[in-house]
Amino acid sequence: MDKAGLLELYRQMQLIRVFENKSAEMYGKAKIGGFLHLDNGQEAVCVGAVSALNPDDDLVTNYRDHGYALARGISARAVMAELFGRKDGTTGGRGGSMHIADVSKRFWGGYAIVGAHLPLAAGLAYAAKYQKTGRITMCMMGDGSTNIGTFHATLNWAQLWKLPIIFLVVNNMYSMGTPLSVHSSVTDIYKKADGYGMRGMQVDGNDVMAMREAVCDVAAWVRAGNGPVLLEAITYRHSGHSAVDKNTPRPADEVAEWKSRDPIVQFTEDVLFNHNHASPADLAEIDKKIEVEIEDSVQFADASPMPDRSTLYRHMYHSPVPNMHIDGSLIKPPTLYKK
Amino acid sequence: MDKAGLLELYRQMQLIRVFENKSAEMYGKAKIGGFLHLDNGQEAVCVGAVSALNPDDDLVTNYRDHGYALARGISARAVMAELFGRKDGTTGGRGGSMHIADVSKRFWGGYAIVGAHLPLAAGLAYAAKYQKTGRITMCMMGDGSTNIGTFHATLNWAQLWKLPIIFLVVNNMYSMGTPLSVHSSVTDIYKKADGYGMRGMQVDGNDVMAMREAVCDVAAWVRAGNGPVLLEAITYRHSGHSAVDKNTPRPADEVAEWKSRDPIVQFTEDVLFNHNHASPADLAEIDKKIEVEIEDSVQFADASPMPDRSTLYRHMYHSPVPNMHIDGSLIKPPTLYKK
Amino acid sequence: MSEITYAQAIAQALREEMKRDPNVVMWGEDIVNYNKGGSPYGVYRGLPQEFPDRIFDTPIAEEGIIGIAIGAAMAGMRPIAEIMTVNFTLVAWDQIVNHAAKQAHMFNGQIKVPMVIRTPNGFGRTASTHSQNFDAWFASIPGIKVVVPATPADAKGLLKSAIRDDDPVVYLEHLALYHRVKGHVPEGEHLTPIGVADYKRRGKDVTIVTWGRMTIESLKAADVLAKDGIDIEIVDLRSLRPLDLSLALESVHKTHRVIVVEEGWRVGGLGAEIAASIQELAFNDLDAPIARVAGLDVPMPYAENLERATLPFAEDVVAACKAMMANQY
Amino acid sequence: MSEITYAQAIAQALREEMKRDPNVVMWGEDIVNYNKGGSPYGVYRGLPQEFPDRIFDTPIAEEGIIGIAIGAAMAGMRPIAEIMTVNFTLVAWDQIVNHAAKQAHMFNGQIKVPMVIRTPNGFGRTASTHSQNFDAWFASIPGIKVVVPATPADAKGLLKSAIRDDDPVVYLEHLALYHRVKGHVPEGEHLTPIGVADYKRRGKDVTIVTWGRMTIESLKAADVLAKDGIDIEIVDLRSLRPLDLSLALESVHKTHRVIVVEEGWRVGGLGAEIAASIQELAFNDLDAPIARVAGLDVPMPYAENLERATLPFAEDVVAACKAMMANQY
Ligand SMILES: Cc1ncc(C[n+]2csc(CCOP(=O)(O)OP(=O)(O)O)c2C)c(N)n1
Ligand SMILES: Cc1ncc(C[n+]2csc(CCOP(=O)(O)OP(=O)(O)O)c2C)c(N)n1
Ligand SMILES: [Mg+2]
Ligand SMILES: [Mg+2]
Repeated sequence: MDKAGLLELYRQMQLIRVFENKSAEMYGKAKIGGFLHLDNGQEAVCVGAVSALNPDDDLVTNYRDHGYALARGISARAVMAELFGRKDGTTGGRGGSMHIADVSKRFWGGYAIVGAHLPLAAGLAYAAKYQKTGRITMCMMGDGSTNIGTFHATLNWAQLWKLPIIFLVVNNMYSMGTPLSVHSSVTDIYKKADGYGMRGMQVDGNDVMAMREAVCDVAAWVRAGNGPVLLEAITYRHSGHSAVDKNTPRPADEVAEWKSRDPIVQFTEDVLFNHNHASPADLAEIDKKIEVEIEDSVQFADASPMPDRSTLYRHMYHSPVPNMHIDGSLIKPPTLYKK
Repeated sequence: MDKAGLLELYRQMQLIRVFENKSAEMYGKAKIGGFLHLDNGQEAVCVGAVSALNPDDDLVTNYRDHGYALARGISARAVMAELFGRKDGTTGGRGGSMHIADVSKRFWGGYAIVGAHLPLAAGLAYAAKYQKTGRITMCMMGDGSTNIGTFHATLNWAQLWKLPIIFLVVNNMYSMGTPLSVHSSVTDIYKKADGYGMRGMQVDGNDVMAMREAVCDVAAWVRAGNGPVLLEAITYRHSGHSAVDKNTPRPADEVAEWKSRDPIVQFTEDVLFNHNHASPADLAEIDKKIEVEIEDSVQFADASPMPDRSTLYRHMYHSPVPNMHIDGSLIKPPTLYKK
Repeated sequence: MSEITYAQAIAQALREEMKRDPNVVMWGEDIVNYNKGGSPYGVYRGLPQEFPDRIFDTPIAEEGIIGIAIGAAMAGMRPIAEIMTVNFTLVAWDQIVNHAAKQAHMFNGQIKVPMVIRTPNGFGRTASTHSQNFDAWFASIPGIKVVVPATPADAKGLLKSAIRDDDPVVYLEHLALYHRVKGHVPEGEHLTPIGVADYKRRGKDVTIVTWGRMTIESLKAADVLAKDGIDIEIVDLRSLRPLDLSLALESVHKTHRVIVVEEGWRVGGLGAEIAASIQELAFNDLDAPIARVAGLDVPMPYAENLERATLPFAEDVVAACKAMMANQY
Repeated sequence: MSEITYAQAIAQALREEMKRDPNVVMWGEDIVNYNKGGSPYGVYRGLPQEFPDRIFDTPIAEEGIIGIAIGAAMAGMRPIAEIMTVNFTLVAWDQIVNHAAKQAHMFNGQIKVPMVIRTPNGFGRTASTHSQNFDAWFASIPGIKVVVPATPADAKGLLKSAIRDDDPVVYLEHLALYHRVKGHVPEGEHLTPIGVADYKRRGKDVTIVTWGRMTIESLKAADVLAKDGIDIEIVDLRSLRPLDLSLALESVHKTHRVIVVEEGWRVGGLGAEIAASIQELAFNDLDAPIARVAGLDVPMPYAENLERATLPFAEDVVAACKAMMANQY
């Protein structure tokens, strides 16, 4: 990979990091509501995985979705405006943090019901196969999402029909506050592939180069028609499950160890500096642009209006129908007949 | 095993066979309604498995339940009366063929929603563990039931909590009309245990001795606190999925091959006769008693009254409540206030 | 134009739409290999052979049947997800409520889910987990559409409309109607609009608001009642969401009496919604309280007599109409 | 007797019942290890430490949480299955409808399922899949009981009754009430009977029939309306199944006007059932059509203004009461 490519990986990871720090800050200021699940510590997974695919491959993710969205090239402005619940957000303020989507980029959205997006992703993969588009699907989920029924139903099916899909499990060792070994009988998640006769693989999710390579590898395999793959990326989130989780007890040495393996620092030192691909000055320049971009995104989001009340029912249905009982009353309410 | 024991295995298998033939006949006469799933060809699984357990171990099964019920010692009378939908049936005509139960025998019933009884069975196993009763649970299902979400949720959980339970998959190679390889990515079902780090095992379900031995083996292991086991019994049903299925195409040689491996004939010849455990006369005597028992069960069922209309709401709730809105109106309907 | 069955009407719609649009595919349990094929009930015999690459048997996993159809629909296909009986939709309830129904709105119109969930209501000595009716629940989910044909003509016309609709449509068939109800069905292009009710009988004494199998039972009741000089008007809603009450309101303005007839449980049934809406919109038209005929609120027993007692039939409609005509308020 | 919160009242009931009966166990997602423990919302801090062998974190698998509780209950335990929010019950919908609810009746009384499903209703900028209310669906399921406390006293009393009840009870809490609503709660043995409604305010002009959070909102509305000389009576149903309409009927006999107030979707809401039943049972008492205040029939948007617009609050009750008093029929 050339210098520009490497710097782009850096830029994306750093963008995600700074974006997440800013959104945490905005959450503290009550500019953002509901749940806010940050990607801090997991940037290498997002960037490594997404960069390894074609830009028109289909992406589907769980609610921890900002990182993938930014890596796919959705603007910080649009994501931040969505977090603010504004008109110019990715879904016009409808979905919020957990449901970032830009279908023009084949980023089909974040999903908030654990495991429920897996069949949807398999459906996209089926369509690609049926329509012979050559696209593959990548479906992201957490370790905690591998115990629910839809996981099983989807993996069996995907393997049966040899669907072109990568199931990417981001194993950050916790499902909210529940440690991996408390929620899953098998703690090497990639081994769950065995129950489906599926190819399984594990990768260091804090190493962006390894991550990228692994996805390149399995993507080629999947694209060649070999069927699905279960890819497990081992990583760790630096903060709580969501912005309201400040207290889940995690062993201090565990946290320290993982922070010492910060994916951005690691990449910077082990790859960029060590092999003289970039200088601190190169990065400082990038960092500065990112700061500007993120500040701008906040201003953009703040300036964006609330969605108009009159749009509340818009898009609930695409095909119009007569006499739509759309808002609990009739569109053409009959006159009240009086005797 | 002594002669009496062996003859008892024979008696139970033959009882099931004759019972099933009779119920098919009664279905043809419209004495029985709804669905009727027969155990013909699978008698060795029922008898081998149930006989290997303690009489107070917990049993939970899918809707193909007559064989297990009879093997557990529920009378042919009570089962037949249930098929007839009568007051003296196992559930007083409430459940019919798919829901035979006798809780006094810790036979917790047949369940008709595929896979949905698995968590219930795990719950019974959890209670046994919590209450330290020493009981284990055996939960029966078909090959087609291993692809649905509850299978996954339950097996992971059972392994995590090391629940005392045997998941017995009766692999008869078809899920209704859908062949195994069309519905399951892994066709050696016991290998699905790998995805849970669970012990898995396969056994010839047409060999009642092997079946019994396998269940004895895993039951001891489970009872010793080692956690659950996934046991796959390979077998074949002689007739269609249910009494209305007369036409699912199955390869003629496949059917012939399996019929030639009839579990009762096999046991009779290979074990009873070959090793001189019993003579044809011994069996003829048993057969005669069974004929009488089954004829009697039909007469009993036919004589049993329909459940009384007045019992319709009975047992819908165990704890009484005031003002019960039990039948769509109030138990103590208020007077209609007139102005 | 000869008469065909309700099942044949469904088959006609499927065949025509599959021929018209290669993006229409269909999957479900045991619709190809079981028994004689063409659904477990032989609704569309031969169709799987005609479209071998587009009609599939699936694993038993309703969450997959529906969820994978949602995903395929998002990508521009028009999948038909068949659920063997409506009871099994419960296994996929989250997929229906939280996904099929939410995609278009939550993603602000970026996503379309043009799919059909075909599944039969019904009963037949199959006991409590296999003899349910969730019409009311489906009808209360914002984001989906729900249609329930009662006649072969509507079965065909609504299915064709449902397949072409850009929204997820739940299409509720009925085991009791498949092979027993016959009627004239226009050949070829015949589209029944979604969201438009239909008079199935004109009359002057009592308005019956109903749908699905109970439309057929109400028609039987009408014949009996006519002999007693009671002339009922039957409004077949056909669509439950959107819910077109305009004909019901027009009718009650004439008859001043309404009975809502439904197959499912009474408590929380859609009959309640209809009664609540009518009393609100046509309060002064009513000469009597709106009555409801419905299934009894109890798990369905297997026994023949108890099953019969639990379900509503024509005789219950007759009794309710007579009671209403006899009462003074 | 000091005031405690709704959450504290729940904790009190749990602690007392777990002390009383060793068969009471509880499991759910992230109720032990997450954040500061004692449920994700800190409802019962410290309790998992008090009963380490009886309160467990589970995998994310609602079908297991509820299904395994059903099985344990069948064997004589009294499990409490906690579902993090009511939205996730959809994943286990089959277990609730086809299993918890059917066991006792279908097996002819041989099986008991003495379990409690505890789960909060609620919202809070969590968008459409996380801000739903299924009260009406729960209430329509024969075989389960459904309670929805509005006050700390009822929260404690109904939970204790639910745990001791021999039937499956769905106990619906509310995120918006946990730490915000306070009230006097009798210490120790305090049982609120299941299936008995309660007047939360006496008045003469309009009868409000409601439950849960909307009881609290209605009480706020009452204060506002009182200033305008409108005196409302508030019937808090407390139980949705069995549904005790006796107080509502008694009240309408006095006021002749009814408004049903609920948080969930209007179409097919329980308000419809209540309105349909009241017009049937007290037709001649009514001076005006029964009105309904409810959530709007649309997937819940995340944006603050749209979320607010979609949900019913005190102001909506006020507006509905004023409109009803102003209208002539
Ligand atoms: C069906 C369902 N149950 C519960 C939840 C609540 N919930 C949201 S995220 C989460 C933990 C998921 O953990 P994991 O899959 O490991 O992903 P991570 O957050 O670690 O990225 C839970 C329990 C939910 N959203 N959906
Ligand atoms: C959730 C659900 N989906 C579909 C069905 C319909 N159904 C009943 S039995 C069956 C096949 C089950 O096959 P298998 O598990 O192999 O058991 P077998 O009948 O062969 O003993 C199907 C599809 C059902 N009862 N429940
Ligand atoms: Mg995780
Ligand atoms: Mg099978």
